Amino acid sequence: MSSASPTAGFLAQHASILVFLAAVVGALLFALVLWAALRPSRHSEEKLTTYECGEDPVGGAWVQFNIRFYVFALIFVVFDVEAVFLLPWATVFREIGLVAYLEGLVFIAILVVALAYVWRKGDLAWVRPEDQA
Amino acid sequence: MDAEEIHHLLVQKFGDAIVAATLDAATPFAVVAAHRLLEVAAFCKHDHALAFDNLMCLSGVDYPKETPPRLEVVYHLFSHFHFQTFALKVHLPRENPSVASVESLWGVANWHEREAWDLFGIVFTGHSDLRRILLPDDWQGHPLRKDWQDPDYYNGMHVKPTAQMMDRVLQGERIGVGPFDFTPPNRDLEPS
Amino acid sequence: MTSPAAGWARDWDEDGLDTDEMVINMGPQHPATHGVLRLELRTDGEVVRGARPHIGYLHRCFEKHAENVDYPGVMPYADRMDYVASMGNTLGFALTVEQLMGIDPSPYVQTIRVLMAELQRIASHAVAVGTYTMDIGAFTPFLHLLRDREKILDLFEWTCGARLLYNYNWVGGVSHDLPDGFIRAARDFLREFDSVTFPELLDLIIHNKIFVKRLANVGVCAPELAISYDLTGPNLRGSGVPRDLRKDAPYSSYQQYDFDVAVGVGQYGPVGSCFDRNWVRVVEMRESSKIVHQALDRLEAMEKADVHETVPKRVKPPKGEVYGRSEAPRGQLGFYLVSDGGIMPYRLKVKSPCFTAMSAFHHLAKGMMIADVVALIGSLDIVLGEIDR
Amino acid sequence: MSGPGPVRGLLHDRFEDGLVVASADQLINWSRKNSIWFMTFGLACCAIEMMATGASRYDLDRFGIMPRGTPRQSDLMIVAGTVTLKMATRVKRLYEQMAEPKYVLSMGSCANNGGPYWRHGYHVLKGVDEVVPVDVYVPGCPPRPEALLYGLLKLQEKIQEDRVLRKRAHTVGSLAGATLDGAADAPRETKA
Repeated sequence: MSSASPTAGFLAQHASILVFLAAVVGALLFALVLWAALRPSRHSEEKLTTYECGEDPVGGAWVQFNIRFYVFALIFVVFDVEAVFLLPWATVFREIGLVAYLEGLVFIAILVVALAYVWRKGDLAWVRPEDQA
Repeated sequence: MDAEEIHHLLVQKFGDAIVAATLDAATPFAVVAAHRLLEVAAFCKHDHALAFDNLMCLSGVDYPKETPPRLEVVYHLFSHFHFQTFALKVHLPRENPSVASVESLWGVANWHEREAWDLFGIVFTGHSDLRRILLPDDWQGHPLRKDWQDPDYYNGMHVKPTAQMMDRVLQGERIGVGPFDFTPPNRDLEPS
Repeated sequence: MTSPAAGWARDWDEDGLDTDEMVINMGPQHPATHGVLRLELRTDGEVVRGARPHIGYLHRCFEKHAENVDYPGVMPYADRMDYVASMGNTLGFALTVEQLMGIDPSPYVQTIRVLMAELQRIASHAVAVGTYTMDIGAFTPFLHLLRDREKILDLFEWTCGARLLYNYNWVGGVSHDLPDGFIRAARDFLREFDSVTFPELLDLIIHNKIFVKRLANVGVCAPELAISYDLTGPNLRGSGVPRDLRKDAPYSSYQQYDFDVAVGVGQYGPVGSCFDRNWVRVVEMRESSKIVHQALDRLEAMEKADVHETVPKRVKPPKGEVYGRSEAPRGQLGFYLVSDGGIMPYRLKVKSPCFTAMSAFHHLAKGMMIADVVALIGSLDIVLGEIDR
Repeated sequence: MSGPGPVRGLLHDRFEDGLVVASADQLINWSRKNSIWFMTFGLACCAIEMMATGASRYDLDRFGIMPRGTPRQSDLMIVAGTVTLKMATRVKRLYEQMAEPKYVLSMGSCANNGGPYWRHGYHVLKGVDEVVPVDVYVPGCPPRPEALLYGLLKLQEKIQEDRVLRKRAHTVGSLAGATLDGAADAPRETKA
């Protein structure tokens, strides 16, 4: 790392990312604001009714869903977080030597065991066979 | 087996329940007493010689001018096994007609009977879910009866045919006489 | 197969937690319901516990019109019942009235009627399979099949001036004779259909792995259920019952043509699945092209006759009643005609094959997933104009 | 359910005529004109012709016209087919649920005025303009794909003429909510 004050190099290194972010946010805001100003809006209660193919919705949507859908969400979060940890590791694992590489593999192995457990327990089936009948 | 044998078999089994029959018509049929219909239909289905396992068509027909005025329900039966067809008819009075439902014998009768109830007003006793099938649920009257009059409005919309352009002109309405406004629909009126 | 973990002790009993069922409307305006059909689905998560079809959104009072319009006037309304295959409707109605009046059209007219009915069957099945693949998710077959269907519509338009609703079959004859050069144009279409379109359709869509796996054991309909609910046509033949009116009770000289009846064999799963019904429709397209080939040969051998020869000046059938049946592309179309000797039918009841197919819907849809309900509707190939009449 | 309110928008209907505003209007209208998304609202035979128009021979995509499933994402409602009385309330609700600016194209003589079902159709709505304000009527039964394309081009001309930023003197039809307040409930008479 250069001996100059850390902030000088910092901005230079990350200038491209900042410009990119600014461009993206700018374009987005420009588009939204322009159309918010231009589009006509016309309020009517019937427009706010829920669209259900032209029919009156029967019963509410806030119902007690089957519990296994919640289990699905948990499984997704687990493997999503795993991906978050693996990405920075994957970008630098060549420089950080063999030990770090093996640690990464151990991390993955643990999660493979978790996947096998969930698979065997049958929580991955979207529709349980006994519900099908 | 052709129509005569089927008719003979039915008369032999049910005697007076078979009121009349016309066997020389393009599609021969036998008229059955309304209160004994379910037995005759069950016999037609389960008997091995007849084996009418398929109800092709169930239709209501309105005869106001016959003496006595009647509503008819016609069952066209078909047998996949013997590949033969026959028709049963039932005569019903025009005021609150009702007959036993044959839904237990042929599943398709459920919808056919709902349609006969919807368009003719024939009540099928023992039907699992007798609702209107084609018309909206809050519709008054049974349109396919011969004495049906179109209502003027159905919740705010014209039912009777609206006046034709011709009639409105004859009543003095000025249609298509001009002066016509040629400016495109929304250009400003002052010369810009 | 039961889930392997079934044996493990479950700490909580999944069924102990009561789950509510949600009522979803697959309503009149829905891309997958092939028209204005409303399905009230009671679903538990993804599985449909109960389905209640609501029809009547396109009830156009055909039977009331039939009682107030004379016989030739009823023909355009018959066209508009099953608007995807209108040649089939008008042929059925014309045959019914001819049976009552005892008219027997000339062999030339009968051959033209068979030719037109079979071309219409190819066009109708092309729309059926095209929209079905679009329901399942593949968009390009829809474009290919509709492009080929346009060629058939050109032939119809050349003959009788209309693309979709033709008023072509009159009582006792047909409205226009075939223009000269029609036979050569029809042969060109058939050559291209047999050599390119049909093999392509079979390889790319019907035996396509995704298509097979998606449909193989979905919506299985047992033959007894099919007969009890009076499914007819491709829906019945898909369940393995070889019943085809063109073979069993030939009308309009169908007995002179040799073609075989396509019956579902369930090569990828149980007989009577969505795949079988669709497969029967596709094989029927090839059978129809075989019939058209023979009809064209027969027409070339025949010398031209006047198509209005047996068309009566005033259609007044004698007093009486008749139930005429014919094999429309969607199934067995029945016309129960009661005549009181006047120029207007006294009562005309239409038994529509899609109406009865739809009446079996709540049986077939129980226990299905919502996505498979869409596959089931497509495989029954319903047209709402015919259901609601 | 109270009727739709007045049309409001930040820059909408604010400016006097001028070069900048007029060219801005042209740009906005040009972009709206070439990206009409119609709601797949096939009712009857016209739906099959609408499908054929959308397919490869009479392609709609070259005009930027693309089918959408829900009213939320569509600007145009093509009423293709016979509107029955049971369906009419749904048509009204679907029209209300569409986002502004919204247009209606009535395809086929059934949607225009009841068509062949006008005289004896007790369940047929005599013209969709009894429930929704219509911008373009396409005659025919069913109209040929070329006729539908011509109707869509006419609609594009109408959109091109719209006044988005410029003050709106008086306009007719349902252009971008241009209908005067409350007219959507009684679309028959369009006030001068």
